[in-house]
Amino acid sequence: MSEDLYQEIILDHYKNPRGKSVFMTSLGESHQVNPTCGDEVTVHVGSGPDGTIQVSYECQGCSISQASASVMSELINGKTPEEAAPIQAAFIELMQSKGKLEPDEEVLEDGIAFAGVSKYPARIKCALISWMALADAQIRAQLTPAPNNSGTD
Amino acid sequence: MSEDLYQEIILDHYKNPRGKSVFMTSLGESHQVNPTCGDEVTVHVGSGPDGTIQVSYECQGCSISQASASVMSELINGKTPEEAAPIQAAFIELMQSKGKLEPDEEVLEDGIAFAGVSKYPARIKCALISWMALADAQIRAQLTPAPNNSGTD
Amino acid sequence: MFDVKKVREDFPILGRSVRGVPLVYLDSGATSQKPFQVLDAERHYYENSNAAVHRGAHALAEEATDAYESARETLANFVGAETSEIVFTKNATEGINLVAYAFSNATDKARHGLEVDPRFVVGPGDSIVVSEMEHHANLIPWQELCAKTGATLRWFGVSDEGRLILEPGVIDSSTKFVSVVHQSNLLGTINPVKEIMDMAHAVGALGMVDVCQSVPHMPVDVRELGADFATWSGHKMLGPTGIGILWGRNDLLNAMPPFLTGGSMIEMVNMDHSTYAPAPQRFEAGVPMVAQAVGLARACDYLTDLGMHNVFEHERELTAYTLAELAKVDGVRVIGPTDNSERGSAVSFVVEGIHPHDVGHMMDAQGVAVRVGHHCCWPTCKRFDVPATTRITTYIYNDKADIDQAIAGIKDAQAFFGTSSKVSA
Amino acid sequence: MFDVKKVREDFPILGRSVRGVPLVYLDSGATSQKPFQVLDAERHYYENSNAAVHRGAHALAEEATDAYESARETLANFVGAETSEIVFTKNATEGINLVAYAFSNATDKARHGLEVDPRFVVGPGDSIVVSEMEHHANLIPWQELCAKTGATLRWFGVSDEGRLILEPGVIDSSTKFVSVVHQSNLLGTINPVKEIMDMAHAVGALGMVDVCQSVPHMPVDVRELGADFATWSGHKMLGPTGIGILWGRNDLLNAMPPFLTGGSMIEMVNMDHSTYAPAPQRFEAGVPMVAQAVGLARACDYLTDLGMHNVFEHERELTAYTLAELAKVDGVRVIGPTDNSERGSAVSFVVEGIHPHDVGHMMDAQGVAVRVGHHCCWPTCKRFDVPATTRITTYIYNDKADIDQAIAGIKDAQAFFGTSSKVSA
Ligand SMILES: Cc1ncc(COP(=O)(O)O)c(C=O)c1O
Ligand SMILES: Cc1ncc(COP(=O)(O)O)c(C=O)c1O
Repeated sequence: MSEDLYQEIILDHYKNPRGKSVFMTSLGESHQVNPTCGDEVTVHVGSGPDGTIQVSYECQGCSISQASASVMSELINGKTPEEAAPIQAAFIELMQSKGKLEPDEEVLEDGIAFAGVSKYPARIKCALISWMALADAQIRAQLTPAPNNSGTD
Repeated sequence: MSEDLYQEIILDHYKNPRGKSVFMTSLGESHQVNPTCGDEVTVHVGSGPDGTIQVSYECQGCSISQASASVMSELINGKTPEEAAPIQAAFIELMQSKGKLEPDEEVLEDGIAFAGVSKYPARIKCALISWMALADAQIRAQLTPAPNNSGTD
Repeated sequence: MFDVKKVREDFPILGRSVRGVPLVYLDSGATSQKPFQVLDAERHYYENSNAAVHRGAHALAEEATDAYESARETLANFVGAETSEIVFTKNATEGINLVAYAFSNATDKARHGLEVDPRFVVGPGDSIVVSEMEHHANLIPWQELCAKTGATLRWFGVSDEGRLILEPGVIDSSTKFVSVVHQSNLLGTINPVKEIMDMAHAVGALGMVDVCQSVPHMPVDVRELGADFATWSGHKMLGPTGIGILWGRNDLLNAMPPFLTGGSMIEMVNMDHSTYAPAPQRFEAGVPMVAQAVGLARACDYLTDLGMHNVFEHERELTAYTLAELAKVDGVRVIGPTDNSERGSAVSFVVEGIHPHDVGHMMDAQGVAVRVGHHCCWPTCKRFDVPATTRITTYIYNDKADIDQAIAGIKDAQAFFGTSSKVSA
Repeated sequence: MFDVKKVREDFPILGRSVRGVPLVYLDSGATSQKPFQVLDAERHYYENSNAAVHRGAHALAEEATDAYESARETLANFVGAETSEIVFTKNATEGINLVAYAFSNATDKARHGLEVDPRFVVGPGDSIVVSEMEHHANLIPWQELCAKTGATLRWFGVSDEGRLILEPGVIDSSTKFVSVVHQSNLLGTINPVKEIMDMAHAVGALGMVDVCQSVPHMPVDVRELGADFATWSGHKMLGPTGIGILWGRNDLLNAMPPFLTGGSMIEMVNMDHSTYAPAPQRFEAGVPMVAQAVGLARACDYLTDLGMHNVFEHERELTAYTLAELAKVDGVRVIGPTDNSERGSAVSFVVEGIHPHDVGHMMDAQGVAVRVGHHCCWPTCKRFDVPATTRITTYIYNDKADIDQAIAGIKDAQAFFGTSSKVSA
C-alpha cells in the first residue's frame, strides 16, 4: 500500500495548506514547471523588518507537491537566510537519499514525512519543485546567506 | 574453396580481356561506380554501319568486374539492339538468381561462368556494374530496341 | 480471435510482481512488452550472423546484410509498402525530424544556389499545418522548422468530444506540408487522415501521417492513408527499443536532400564534394540497428500470425469495456471520445478532486501500471484545461480482469483521498 | 594480461564455421562481436524492467529509468566524463551530425533574429577543418554544413607514412570548428589530437575528436583529449547495435540549439512555442534505446574487468606480429604506419597484382573475415592511389593463430592468381 508515500502529515498539509498567501512585497519570484507532468509552482520571496524571509506561493499539482509547498512555507517563513539554509539543505538531501536517510525532526519538523517520497524517483521532483523555486527566488531577491554563495544565477 | 566463384573462364577473361578498345564514334557514355569498393567502369556505345551496337569500355576493379566487362563486350559487340536485349536480360536475371538458375549457354556463352557469383551477394554488383553501364549508355545513345522502352533517363 | 492466456505466456515480464502484487501492464501506449520470440530472434542474430552490413564481403557480412534487408522486406509487407520505401530510423521521432530537416536543408541549399526540389523549400509566407492533438514529436520539429525558415505554423483545433475540427482555410495555397496523427495517443481519437491528406494534395502540399499508435493496433496499409510519408516506432509494436520506420513515397525520398550523412549513404566521396545513394540507403548513415531490425521483423510476423484485424477487434472490445466501467465511477471524466467508434484503445481520464499523479500512484500500489502526465501532448491537455490525465492503454496481452483491477485502483484513490463515499472492496 | 582462450568462450559466434571452415573474425574495426554477458544484460532488462523511461510514474517505469540512467553513469565513468555530459545517440554518425547541425541550426536561427550562442554561427569567410584520413562520418556532415552556410572546408593532408601533416595555416583565425579522428580506421594511425585541439582553441575555435576506434581499444579519458566533443559507437566495443555516445562539455551542450526535437527533451510546450530541457535530455528526443544502453554499460564493465591497458597491450602485440608477418610476404604493401608506435590495430594493405576484393574473397574462403573496400575513407584511398585496401582489425578475442590464418589466405590468393611463385602449405 501507499503508507510510506502518503503520510498523515502530507495528507493534512495537502488538504489544509499553510501560508498560501502571505501579505508582503515580493523581492524575488520564481516560476517552476515539472516538464513530465505539467505541475506548476510560483514562489515569491520578501524580507521582513527583521531581515527574515517571507514566503508566499501558488501551486498547481499533486498532493505531494502541494503538501511540500505548504511545509516549505511553514518551515522557512520568518527564518533568517542563515537559519533557513540548513533546513533547505536537509530537505534536498533527504529527497536524494532513496529512502536511506533517517531525517532529523529537530531540523525538518513536518518535513520528515517526505522521507518515503524519496523511494519513488518519479515523485521526488514533485516534492522538490517548490524548494527549487524558493532557492531560485531567494537568489533573485538576494536573500541568500552572506557571504554570498552565488554561482547559479 | 573458391571454384564456384572463380571459374576458369572468368580467370581467362580477367587475364586476357577482350574488346577493351574498339575504334568507334561514341554516341553514348556511362560512368558507373561501385560505392562499396570504389570500382569504376566506363562504357561507350556506338553504332556500326549495319545498325549493330559497338561497345568499348575501361574498367578498374576486381577480377569479377573486369572479366564481366570483357564477356559483356564479347557478347554485345556487333549485335543489333533487338538481339542484345535478351542477352542483357538473361545476364541480369542470372545474377539475381542466388545461384538457383541454370544458365542457358546458347544465350549467355561465356557468361554462364558467372552463375556461381550470384551466390555471393557482395560480388553481384561487381559482375553487374559493366552491364548497368551498358544499359545506361544505350539509353543515352538511343540504341535500345524499338519500340523505345524509355523511362529511366 | 486469439487466446489472451496463451499470448501472455510469450511475455515473461507479465509474470512479474511489482510493489508486492502481480503486475497489470496498461501502459502499452508508451511502450509495449516483448514476446520471447522477438528476444530470441535478436539473440540468434547476435550469436550467429553479427557483422557490419553493406560494408563487408565476407560470409558473416553477407548473412548480416541479408538479415537486415529481409527485415526491411517484412516491414514493407506489413504495411503494404515497397521495400525501397522503408527507412530504418531509431524511433518515430527521428522519422518526423528527418522529413522536417528535408525542408530546412533544402531551403538552406537553395539559398546557396544549389539545386533542390522546390517542394521542400519553405520561407516566410508559407505555412505548415498540424493539429492540436499532436504528440510533441509531431509538433516541435515543425515549430523548429518555422523558427529556422520564417514559415508559419497553423493547426486544426479539437472539439470538446476530442475530434479534429477540420475548419476550411487552415490548409490553403500557402501550405507546403501537413502532418497529423492517425490515432491520438492521449485522446484515442482515430482521425480521417485520408480526407486531410486529400486537402493537402488539393493545394499542392505534401503530407505525413504519424502512425505510431495505429500500426501496432490495427491493419494499416500505407497506400490507403493517402499520405506521402508515415512514421512509427518499433518499441510500441512488440519490437526492440531503438528502432523506428519512416515510410516515404519513393520519388519523394529520392527528391529529398540527405539528413544524417556519413558512411553507407554515399555514391562518391571526395574531400570537397560527395554524391549520395538513392533511398533508402541515403537516409541510413552509419552502422544501423541491425539486431533491432531483425527483432522488429519478428514482431511483425508475430502480429501477422495473430492477425491485425483480430488485434483491433480484441482491443475494441476492451475499450468498450473500459469506457463502460469508467462511466460507472462517479467523478471520472474521460478526455477524448466516449463512444467507441473511430477511436482506439487509449483512454485518458481525470478523477474529480484528485491529481492524476495521485490517481496513478494509487493504481501503481495495486500493481497497475498506467501513465500519468501530459503524455507528450501538453497543448492537448491545455485545450481540455487539465494539467495532466491518467491514461489506460491496452494491447494483445490485456483482458477485462486488467481493466477491473484498474477501476479498483481508481476507487481506492477516491476512498483514500476522501472524494467518494463508496469504498472499494 | 588476460587469457584469450577464456575470453573466446564468452563469444558464442566465434565457435561458428563459415564456408565449411572455422570462423576467424578479423573485422572488429567494422563491428565487434558481443559476449553473452552483454546479451544477457539486454535480455534481463526486457524480461524484467521494460517500460518507457522518463515518462511514467509506475514501478516498471521507475526501474527502466534507473537502468537507463545508471547506464549513462557507467559510460561516463568509463571515459572520465560527467554523467550529464553523456548523450545517447544511435551511433557515432548521429553524434557527429548532432554537432554539425548545432551549427546549421544556430546559423538559421540567428538569421531569423533568434538568440543563439555566436560560437555556433558560421557563414562565408569561416572555415571548418578536418583531415584527409577522416571516416566519411566525420567528413560529409562538414561538407554539408559548408554547403548550407557558405563556410569553407579545409583539411590536413596525410604523409606517405600515413601520418597527419600538421601544416601551419590550415587552422587560422577564420576557423570555427576542428574535427579529427583519434585513430584512423583505415591507416591505424593514432593522431596527436591534444595538439590539434590546442591549435583550435588557440584561435577560438571549438573541437571534436572521433574516438570510434580508440575508446574500444585503449584507455581514453575525454578530459585528456583536450577536446570539446567526442563521439563513438557501442557496436565496436562489444555493445549492441543501435547505440552510440556523444560526449560534450556541459556548458557547450547547454549552449547548443536542440537537434532532434519531440518528447522528453522539452521544458514547456505550447502550440506556437516551446522551451527545452538542459543536456543531456535536450538531445534525446523520443523513446530512447534503453535496452541497448543497458547492454552497452555491461560491455563497459566487461572491458573494465579485462583492463583497458591490457586490451591495448594485447592488441599492440598482435599488431607487431601482423606487421612483421605481412612484411615477409612478397608483393604486400601496408597502407599506413609500418612502425608500431602511435598506431592502433587496424592494418590495411594491398597485394600487388590482385584486387583487394579478390584478396578478401580468397581469405573468406579460408574462413577469415576481413574487410575490403575503402572502409568509408574513400579520399584516404585516393590519397594513396589505391581503389581500395584489404584490412585486418583485431580485438580481445584474437590471437596470433588468427593472423597466421590471414597470412595463409593472402598467400593462397597469390598462388591462385599466379602473382607469386611460392604456394602456401
Ligand atoms: C573512425 C570512425 N569514425 C566513424 C565511424 C562511424 O561509426 P558508425 O557507423 O557506428 O556511426 C566509424 C565506424 O564505422 C569509424 O571507424
Ligand atoms: C502518437 C505518437 N507520436 C509520436 C510518438 C513518438 O514515438 P517515439 O518516442 O518512439 O519516437 C509517440 C510515442 O511516444 C506517439 O504516441
